[in-house]
Amino acid sequence: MSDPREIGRPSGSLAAPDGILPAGTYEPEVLPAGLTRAPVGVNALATEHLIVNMGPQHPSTHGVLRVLIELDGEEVKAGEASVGYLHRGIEKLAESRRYSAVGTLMDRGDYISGIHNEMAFALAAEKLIDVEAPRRANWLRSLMAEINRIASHLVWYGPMGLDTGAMGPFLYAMRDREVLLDILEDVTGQRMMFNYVRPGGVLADITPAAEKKIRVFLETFDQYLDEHIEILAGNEIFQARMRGIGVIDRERAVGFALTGANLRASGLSFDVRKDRPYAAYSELDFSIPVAQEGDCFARFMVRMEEMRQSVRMIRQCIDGLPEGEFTAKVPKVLRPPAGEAYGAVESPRGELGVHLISDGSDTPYRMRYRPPALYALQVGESLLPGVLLADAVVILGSTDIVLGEIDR
Amino acid sequence: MLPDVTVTRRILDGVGITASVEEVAILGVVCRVSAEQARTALRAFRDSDLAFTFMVDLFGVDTGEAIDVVYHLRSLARDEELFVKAEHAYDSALTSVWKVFPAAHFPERECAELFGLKLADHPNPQRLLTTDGVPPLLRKSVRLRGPEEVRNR
Amino acid sequence: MAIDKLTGEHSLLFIRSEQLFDTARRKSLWYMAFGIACCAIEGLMSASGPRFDFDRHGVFFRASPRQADVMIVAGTVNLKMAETVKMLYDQMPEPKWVVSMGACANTGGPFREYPNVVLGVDKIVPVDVYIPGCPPRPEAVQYGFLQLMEKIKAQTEVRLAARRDSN
Amino acid sequence: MSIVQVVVPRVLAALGLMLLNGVVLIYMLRKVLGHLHLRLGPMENGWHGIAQTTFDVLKLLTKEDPTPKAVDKALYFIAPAIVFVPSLMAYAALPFSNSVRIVNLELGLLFTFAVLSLVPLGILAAGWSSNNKWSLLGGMRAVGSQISYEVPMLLAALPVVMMAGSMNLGDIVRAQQPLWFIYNVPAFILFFVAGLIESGQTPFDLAEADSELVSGFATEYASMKFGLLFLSEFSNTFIFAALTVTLFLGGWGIPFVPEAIMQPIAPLVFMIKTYLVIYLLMVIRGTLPRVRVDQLLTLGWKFLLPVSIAWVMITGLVIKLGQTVFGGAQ
Repeated sequence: MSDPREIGRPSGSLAAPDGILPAGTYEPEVLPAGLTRAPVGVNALATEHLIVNMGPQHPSTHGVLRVLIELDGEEVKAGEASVGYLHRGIEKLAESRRYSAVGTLMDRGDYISGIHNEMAFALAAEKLIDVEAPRRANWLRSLMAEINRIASHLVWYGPMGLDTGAMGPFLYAMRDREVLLDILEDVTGQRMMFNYVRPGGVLADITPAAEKKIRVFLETFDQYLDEHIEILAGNEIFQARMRGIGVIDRERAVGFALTGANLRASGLSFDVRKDRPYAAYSELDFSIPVAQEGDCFARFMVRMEEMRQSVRMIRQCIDGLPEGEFTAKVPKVLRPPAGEAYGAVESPRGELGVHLISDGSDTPYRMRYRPPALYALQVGESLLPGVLLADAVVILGSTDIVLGEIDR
Repeated sequence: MLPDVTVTRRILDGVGITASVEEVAILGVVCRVSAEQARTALRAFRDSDLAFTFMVDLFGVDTGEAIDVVYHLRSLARDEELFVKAEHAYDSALTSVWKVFPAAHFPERECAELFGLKLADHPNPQRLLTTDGVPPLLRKSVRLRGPEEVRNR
Repeated sequence: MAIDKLTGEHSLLFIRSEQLFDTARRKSLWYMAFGIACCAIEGLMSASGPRFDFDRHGVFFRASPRQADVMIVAGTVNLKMAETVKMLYDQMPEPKWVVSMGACANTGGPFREYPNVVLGVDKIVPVDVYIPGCPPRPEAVQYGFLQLMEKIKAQTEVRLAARRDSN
Repeated sequence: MSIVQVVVPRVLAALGLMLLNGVVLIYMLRKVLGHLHLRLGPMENGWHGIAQTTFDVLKLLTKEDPTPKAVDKALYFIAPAIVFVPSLMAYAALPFSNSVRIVNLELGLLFTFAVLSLVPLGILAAGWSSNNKWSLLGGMRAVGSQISYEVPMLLAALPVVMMAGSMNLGDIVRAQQPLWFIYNVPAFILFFVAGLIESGQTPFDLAEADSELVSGFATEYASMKFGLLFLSEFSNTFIFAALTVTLFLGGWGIPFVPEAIMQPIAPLVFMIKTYLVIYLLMVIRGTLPRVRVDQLLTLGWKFLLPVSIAWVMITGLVIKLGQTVFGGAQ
């Protein structure tokens, strides 16, 4: 057994080798979805399978996911995710909103990481209207995005503890998250729905108070992060619950279009921030944590390590924030020429893309929101057969799904 | 970032599909195939030297005359991206590509449901997001609620 | 008749004992852990976190609707969800209250134009307290709970008024 | 007549003690967990929220008590009682001091174990009769872990019985003067782990695993029936802690303090020790994650059972050797 704190570290032998590509393609004969119900008219000797309905109101479905689980005793025989309990038409509504107002809808998509959602839309819109955000705006975007990423990972980390039965981590995570939300509130004016990143730049400059808070946060968080890792990953029971559970091999990860930390935990180091740099990421020094195991524990450690990298980036951003304008000159009502653009960001859940189609009017003709968690959910669903009920909860938790994003 | 247009066209020719492949400004290389040939084309792209093994996204667009189903492919080996568009008539069948790209499972269900297409060859051809009786919401012909209805709720 | 006068709905005995029980009810509001959307992060997760700590008021979460007194509807209710919300409300034992949290649950919020969204949760279940905001801050949720406590407290006045009317 | 005079006050005393314990323990749990989690716990109702549990109980008493349509009515009604009564009975043999106890049973230890082993029966009844799949799973888990851990727990207590030479809990306490039996560390650890599982404490609270089974066997229970299940859970915790204190931590005694001085304060000492053990349990509850059901069973059958049997043999051997070598007239 390797030291838990070493998994996911970007240094050493675990760093992504060059030959990272999967050997073959993942081509299942049957999709592991859909319930194969137990035969009706069971004879007395045969056991009958129990079909339980996990959700939409269940403590550990992370929102309003519903999973139909077929159980043989404690063992999951099949699982089928049923989504749509939060479908509220963000894509459709965007077609009736002006470009400057779509950000409000995007925030409410993946509600834990609003900055990233707005940024994906702003990037796509900027490509359409051919405007570049000023350098300071780019740095501010990166700064806010990384703060938001830590806040989002903390909302994943806490419930991850709850899923395995530990209550403490959740509340410790909430403590740190409040500090981050304070910073975000100081700059953007809201705790969750920021509408901060606009096409052409950002809404407001950073305030001196926020800067001070960020520095205080940077001083304390490194130690807190070590504690967070220690309290769960250093626990024997937690390791026994996570190691070797829900292994996603590379073929499956690619076949199911997994992105983000889930993909990187399976040994592939695709990261939008490195491979398609946006905002200020081409100027920042950071590394991409990669793990080879592909199990729940690897996903856990990769995310924890990502937080450490985010802290690094926040430090660079706050120290090297360039002078200048925080928004480019863009007209109040945007009327991009007809065309298509795809903008993607690395949200805490993976590649969050916005495919924007314009017909020359002041509202998008079609906006497609690529939900990384939808693809993660499919993998989670495909991993369910054969595990125990308690593992099913852990697997779904470890893929970090947010239902607002899956259903849109 | 952008795959070579001639190579892309040659891959399609190899499986007997004549399709338009062009480089669109801003977006990238877009390849238009017919609805029937979409699955063959996708399989060809996946197994070709370009190795488009990663389906980033699948979604529909209501162009006013038909539904364009867009497959957004990525080649991790060569770091290239390709958009494949297949035009489907309204209420026609959307042939599933989940055997080629397992990731297409949910997005296909969603696309078929929200644009009023039928699913063919799909392991679980049910609605994904809405309940029975909800119209295909993303079609342009389905209107949003008007201000009157919203105000006098 | 005499018994009814002593212990019936308008008797002082009934009203005063109910007052005692109302005190207990308002000081021990267990809410159901049932988050729908964004508001759940603020209203259920942050609110139970160290900074806001609803536990101070005896507001505590239970996972099962059978043991809950309050349902916080935290998020957009759509046609698919509506059935579940109604079912959960029906499963809660009386007396029960509903807090509609955030613009979406109140009126449909920014998504009200979408035909799949229910225009406010009060179309499905009776709502006691509406909390505005998108999302409301945890303080707002706390204030909403205090208002709910006031509302329960005011029950005694209502009963006394009914007693006066009947006499 | 006289038997009524003897029995009724004692049953009432046990009942009162149990209810009081439940109320105090729930308050304590919320406070301890609160402070452990950087919060304060109940604060507003009464001084530092001290009246919180009273309000909770009052509220539960007046809640509607719905009977779901598809439940097995008889079992559904009787199950909380089956859970509640054994944990009430288990108070009978606990020695609070040399004289303060409900009954002086020669086989007190055996009686307590026997009575406590009825609790999972009630939990299974609750889980089965609720006609809820989560409840059923919870009930099954409770019985599964109970069966696996009943034996190791008894075996872990046996070394103490051998050292004290009695199953009377009072005698066991007296035998721990001046040295507490905790020096038999393996037996203590085995007993503690098995007891954690028996009383359904976190890392092993599989029967009502919040994140997996909603509320486990109690999912369909509302109002005071739920209150009873909740109370008896805390009462079981208390009994387990009290047993730990009696068997390993010297019961009411303090080393080298003569009986005469101990006599008036003995119950207080006993309660303080018990609450300290409960505090430890609560800290564990607030920190550790939960094990999986197969890991629990593996731990029970493949580790705890053989080790506890081995330890009984070793302890017996050492005692016998000691008697032979030193020729003690023990």
